[in-house]
Amino acid sequence: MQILESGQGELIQPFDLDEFREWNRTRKSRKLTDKVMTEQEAIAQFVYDGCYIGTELYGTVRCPMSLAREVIRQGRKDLRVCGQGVLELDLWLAAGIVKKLDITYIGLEVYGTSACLRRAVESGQVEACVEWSNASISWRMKAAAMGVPFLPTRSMLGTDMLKYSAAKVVEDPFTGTKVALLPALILDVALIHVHRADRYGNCQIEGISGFALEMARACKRLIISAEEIISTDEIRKYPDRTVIPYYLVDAVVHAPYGSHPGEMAYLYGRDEDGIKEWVEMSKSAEGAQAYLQKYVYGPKDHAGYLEIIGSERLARCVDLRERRQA
Amino acid sequence: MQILESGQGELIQPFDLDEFREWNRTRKSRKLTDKVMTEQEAIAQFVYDGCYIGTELYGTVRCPMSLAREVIRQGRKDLRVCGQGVLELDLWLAAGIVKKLDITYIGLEVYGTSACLRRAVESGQVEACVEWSNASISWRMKAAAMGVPFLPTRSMLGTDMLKYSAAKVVEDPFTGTKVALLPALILDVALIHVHRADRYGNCQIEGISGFALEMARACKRLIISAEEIISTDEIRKYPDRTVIPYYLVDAVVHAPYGSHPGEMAYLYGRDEDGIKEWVEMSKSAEGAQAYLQKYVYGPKDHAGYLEIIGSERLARCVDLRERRQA
Amino acid sequence: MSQLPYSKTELMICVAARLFEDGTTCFIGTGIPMLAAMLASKTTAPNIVPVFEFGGTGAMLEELPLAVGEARTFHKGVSALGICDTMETAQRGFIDYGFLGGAQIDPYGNLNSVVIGEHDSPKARLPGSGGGNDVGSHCWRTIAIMQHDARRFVPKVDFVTTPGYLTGPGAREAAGLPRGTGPMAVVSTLALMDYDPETCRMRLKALHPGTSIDEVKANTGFELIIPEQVTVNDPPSEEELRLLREEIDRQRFYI
Amino acid sequence: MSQLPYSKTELMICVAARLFEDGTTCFIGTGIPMLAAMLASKTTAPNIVPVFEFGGTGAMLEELPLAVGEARTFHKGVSALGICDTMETAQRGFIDYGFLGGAQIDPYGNLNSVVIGEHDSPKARLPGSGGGNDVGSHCWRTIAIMQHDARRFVPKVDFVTTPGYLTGPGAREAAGLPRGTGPMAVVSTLALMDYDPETCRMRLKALHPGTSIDEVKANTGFELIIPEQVTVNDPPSEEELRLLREEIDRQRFYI
Repeated sequence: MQILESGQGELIQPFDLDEFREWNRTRKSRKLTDKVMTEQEAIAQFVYDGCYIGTELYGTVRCPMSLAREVIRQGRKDLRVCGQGVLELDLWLAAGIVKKLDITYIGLEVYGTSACLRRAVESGQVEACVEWSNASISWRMKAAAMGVPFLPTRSMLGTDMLKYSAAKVVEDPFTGTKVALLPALILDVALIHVHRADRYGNCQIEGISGFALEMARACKRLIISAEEIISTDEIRKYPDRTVIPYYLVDAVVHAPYGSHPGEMAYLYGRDEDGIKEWVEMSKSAEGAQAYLQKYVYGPKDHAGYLEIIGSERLARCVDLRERRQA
Repeated sequence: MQILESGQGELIQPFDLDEFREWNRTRKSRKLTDKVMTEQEAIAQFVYDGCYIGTELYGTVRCPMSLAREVIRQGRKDLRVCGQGVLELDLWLAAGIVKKLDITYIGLEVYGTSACLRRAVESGQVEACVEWSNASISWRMKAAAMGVPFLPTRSMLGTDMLKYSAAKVVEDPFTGTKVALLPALILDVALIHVHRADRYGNCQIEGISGFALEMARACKRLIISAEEIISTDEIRKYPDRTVIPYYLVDAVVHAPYGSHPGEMAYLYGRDEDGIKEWVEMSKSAEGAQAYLQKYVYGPKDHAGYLEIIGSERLARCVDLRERRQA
Repeated sequence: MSQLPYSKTELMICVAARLFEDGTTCFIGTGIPMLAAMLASKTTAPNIVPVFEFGGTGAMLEELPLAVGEARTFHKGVSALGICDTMETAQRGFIDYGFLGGAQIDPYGNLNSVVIGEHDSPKARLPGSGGGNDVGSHCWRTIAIMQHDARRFVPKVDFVTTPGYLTGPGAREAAGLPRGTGPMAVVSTLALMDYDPETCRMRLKALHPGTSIDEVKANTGFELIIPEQVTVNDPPSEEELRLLREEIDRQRFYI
Repeated sequence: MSQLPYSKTELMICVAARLFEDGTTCFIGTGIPMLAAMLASKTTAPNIVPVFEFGGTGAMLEELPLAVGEARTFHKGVSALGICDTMETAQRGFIDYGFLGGAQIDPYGNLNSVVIGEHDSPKARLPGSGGGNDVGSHCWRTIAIMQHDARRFVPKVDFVTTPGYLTGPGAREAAGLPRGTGPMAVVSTLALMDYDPETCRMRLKALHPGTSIDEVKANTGFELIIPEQVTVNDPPSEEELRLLREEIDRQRFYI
């Protein structure tokens, strides 16, 4: 089972499973302690310059946008970041706080490519882009979540993706076929937005769970923002609905409309005008800065942001939500 | 990344991922077709002599007992079987229909060891016992469910478990630590009992899901028994509750009290007297045969079995169920 | 084309929609594939099972999704788990078709959506693979939907993001990709292409109405196989156009 | 012992229960560990987080579970997923203690629950590892609960099912097992043992009331380290016995 090919991409977040185990032993309390705090407190306490950080799901869908904005507001920098992004990573790139990327997709979906990504990468501001497919990056987190050093896959084989990743190709010792081994990804910090959490961090999500389960189990610090804070009695009534148990969680932020201008399944739809405003303004570096000024640096916090958006517009988003079938 | 150690246990179910893919392409319809049938029809159609078969979860908990009894009733033999078992595998061993075992645990839990297992293995009736831990066998199914040839783990290292398994030890090429590679397990047939399914096979489970998700995705034929058949509208109302989607499923059997004498979370508790009857009778080969005569060969089908049990006793099991918190 | 009662994009969507095979699982990427899937489900393929990468399976496409994770991708769906479940379902061989886009395509159907130029000093940084590489690796057949011009139909893509037939016959299998998989068709703004089974190279199959073979050749940066039989695609029907304009993309995100 | 107001099993459960550290995660196997966990949660360790292998986490132990998958293992729990989630949580280092049984134990705390005799022609086929090997591999510290006699406390187990310290210091790490893990204690019907940190060999720690060092030695098939200081465990308190008999095991499955 020798190594047939090694991607030349940098493993920008090296890992040590035993060190991760030790962290999980000593830095993650098993006690039910109240972790509710504000966006400011959570980011100040757990996000630091140079850390490796990721957000789930992505900008227009159940994304921790209020946390993403607070990271910029507090001037964090030199971040190493994984994943796909729509809006949230755009904001970070525009703010110049991203140093290295494990990139899968950064774009504007229906609205095309990301001008921020182009400016940040083509100028050299982002020092490294290591390539992964969406599944591969999720499986890398899944490896960490499983507590194993790698997971095999048949993705990325035969392509330049493998070459510019940090994966390795080996021959499966059971059947002789080639597989790519994806190294575990243990994030320093993860930000996840959920429908409901209790004060200790037990979380429920409605609809698709994206890669929340994997990411929550693949990070050293986990900041949860939640549309609603519910009682632990409610959690204990449906333990099979807890996708993220409390002991994984370091902070719980109550963030109604926390995914705005993105959507939140069954709660509110996306704010198309809000998204289009970014699409237009982000075309130029100046426009992107003006947007940041207006929506990130301007308001003091998420409440301030929501005031700018206004209750009428938020109510329209609620009207647009997908409803459970009657 | 050379192989440092190879378990000497037989890989009693060799696998070919491309062949499994081809099966999933050609033998699993994507159409919503009515799959409701009886235990007799499902076992007759999909379970064959010599096949590699598994049941989820285990005898006293959400186990497809009505299907397990029907397998015996129809005289299937030479089965190769995986897993842990309480009661259901005992019945199969007593009936002499098991040829090889990927074994994790076969016993009677609170009531001690299994006399059936002892008789079947010590006499040589079971030709091979390949050893795995409970997690390892689940991860083997998870590998198949992921469509990959193996999953790494730190279980089984350094023990005789590794030696008498079919796992291999290698050095992780990313960190240099040793890991065991567990080969994918693709079952010929899987039997899973759930709380609710629609006629096409979309399934919901309440409470712990054991290894239902993994097993359902790691088999060529999947027979579901369900306490209740519900409408597809109900399924579509809560797509996030579907743990087994219809396209994985070959047969849907309506089996109320299908887990008896085991329990079904939130529906009925275990029938302690029923379990004890087996515990006592199975101590001798003759007793075990008498039990089979009474509860398996005697009744024509599951309805016949339930008649023997009687509605009063079933009602007592319902009284014993764990209730959702008010 | 401006005098035609439909746009190139509308035509491309219609031709793509007709490729959906009823009763199959289809991996749907953002954009044009979503419109094509919706159109197919309202016309010739009412029983397709749309699969969206972040977990939605079997949704009823009543409103156009604008993103592969949004609520419409699991609206009245049969299941809604996560990306690992969906991608592993594809890796296990359960997804029949994948519908994809890209910035460049080569004669073997390899797609590029990562960079124009050198990877480490790109002329243009593109969005990245997203789920594209996975779809191209694991789905049984893939269908690319592309603008047709010589900058996009190139002899060699700057970066192989999503595997087509790689370097030709047998190359996918040699690389370890699943047996029997590969690109099936390209729907462009000018024509419908398939692949020659011998050489695995792209081949013209049917022209869009009003397009000539020469026009296709002129807009293709490599030698396209031109078979003796080249048919012409039907133009969008009135019903197709009505569905697209009045039901599927009322807000004109794409058309 | 028959004149004592408690049985050996009751004493063993009480001594085991006192080992639970409040506010920790504890992997609970079938049988005695369940009674010990319940007793601990009602006495000195009200905030333990019981973890059962098939998915139940953080249950309120109001009724004695008789099986590691039944509803009582997630009754009012904080989560109820599946065995992979639970075992992976352990593999990631989140489970502090594992409570285990076995048919044989050796001086290094290795446990056997697979066969007596040769594997392929056993004198006695035992149930198998179950989750035992996983618990012994991944939990930070394990505690074995055993009947104490010379057939069970053997110099070398017939089959190493659950790893203790394997062959001694450094052996776990050399085998690839997680750093810093290993057996912590053995609670038997006669005494409480721990392990000498230098040699990783089993060491007497405290006698049960009414037991002598000689009795322990006579019932141990290998040389047990006997330190100068050997204390005596407190007998079950009235409250412990009341809880065991009237609340925890009213139906007398175990006691």
